[in-house]
Amino acid sequence: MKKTIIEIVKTLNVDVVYKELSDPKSGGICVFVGTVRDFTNNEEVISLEFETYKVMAIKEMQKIANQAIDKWNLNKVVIRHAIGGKGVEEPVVVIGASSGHRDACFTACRYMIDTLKETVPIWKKEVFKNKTVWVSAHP
Amino acid sequence: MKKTIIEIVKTLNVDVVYKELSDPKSGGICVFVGTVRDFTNNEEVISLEFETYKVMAIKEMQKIANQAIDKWNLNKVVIRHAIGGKGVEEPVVVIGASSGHRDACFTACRYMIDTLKETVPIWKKEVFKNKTVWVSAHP
Amino acid sequence: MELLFFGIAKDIVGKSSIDLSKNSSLPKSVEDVKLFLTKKYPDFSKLSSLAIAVNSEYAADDVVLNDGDEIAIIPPVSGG
Amino acid sequence: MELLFFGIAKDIVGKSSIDLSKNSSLPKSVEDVKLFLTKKYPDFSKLSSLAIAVNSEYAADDVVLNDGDEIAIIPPVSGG
Repeated sequence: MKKTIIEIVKTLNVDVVYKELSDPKSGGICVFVGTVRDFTNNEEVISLEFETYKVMAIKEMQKIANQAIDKWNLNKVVIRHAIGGKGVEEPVVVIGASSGHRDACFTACRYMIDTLKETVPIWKKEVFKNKTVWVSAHP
Repeated sequence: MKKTIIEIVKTLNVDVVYKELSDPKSGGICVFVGTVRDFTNNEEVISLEFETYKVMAIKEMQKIANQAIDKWNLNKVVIRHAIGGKGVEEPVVVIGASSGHRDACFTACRYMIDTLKETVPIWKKEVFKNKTVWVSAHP
Repeated sequence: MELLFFGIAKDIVGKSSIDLSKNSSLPKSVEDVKLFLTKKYPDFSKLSSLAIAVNSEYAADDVVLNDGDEIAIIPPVSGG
Repeated sequence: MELLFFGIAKDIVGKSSIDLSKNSSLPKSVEDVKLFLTKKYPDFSKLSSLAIAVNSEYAADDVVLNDGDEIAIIPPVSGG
């Protein structure tokens, strides 16, 4: 069995993640799903557009998974990010960790989403009614 | 739309929880699933048996959900616990929170599972090959 | 007045409920219930904790009981 | 030597890649790439940060470049 699933996909299916994280040695599974919010700073969001430098993004996501497995002795990890256009309520990222006890999976899941947002080469453009903005590009 | 789903069920379907937590005002969804581990203190677990004082358990679960919603301004909450016999890898509890930003849903989800384990009248018996043990009953 | 037993409490008592309505002296408080139980079933003293719910709410020792109350004996919970 | 542009970097340059093979003087280090870009496209100076990846690994300013390297221009990431 592969311990990690690392993917960049057009369409995220969040329902499969539990089967992927299920493990006889696990007592806890923690999953985070990032979704598209309808408003940013009181401006209505039409959609988000994601693009990536895929070969590097996969490498960086794999590093994060490996670090988390080493640090918290996880049984299974899933990191799956969507690219392309996503509308309100659609999932854009799924991060999951499965571990013997719940402390490890909560802490690892939080670490992985925080680190993904800092290091993985994926870019998000917010599409508003009258403009588009690359998130975090400018100070 | 109901903000909380509080249930005690025979069979847990974890795949529905995302649709239940999905919300246009949410940027993050955190879900914890407690599952049956194959070993406890190096002893092989055959199954877990859960029983509950249902009317009170539902009340206590609702209190936890309400506290979390008030404290972290959650958009949606699911607390669903299984009863009866559960084999290795089967889910026994699903806790989910949906919020504007990820901090709130992670913290709330952790708070809810921790508090459930302290206050909700549900009892777990570990079934080993040659004995059964009510968990936490004795010092 | 009915006492309900769950988990290990049910194993200790050997049944899931006791109807006290026919008893000559009903317990007057939550504390009375605990004294009654630990006296009649010494194994209750060995538990990590023992809580009582009155009409499905946790109740402190000094809570006064009424005839129609549903009293639940709550040994250490272990959900999740 | 190819430069790849993503996100806002692609908007600034107006294309997703530049082939430097025909240039007379190739950048010798990651720092050279940054100097080349900020000089030619001043908008790069306005970004919150600017990182460079060489062959799909983050590379510090002093990393030396070779002819066949794939150089990616990484403006502030914003996944998740």
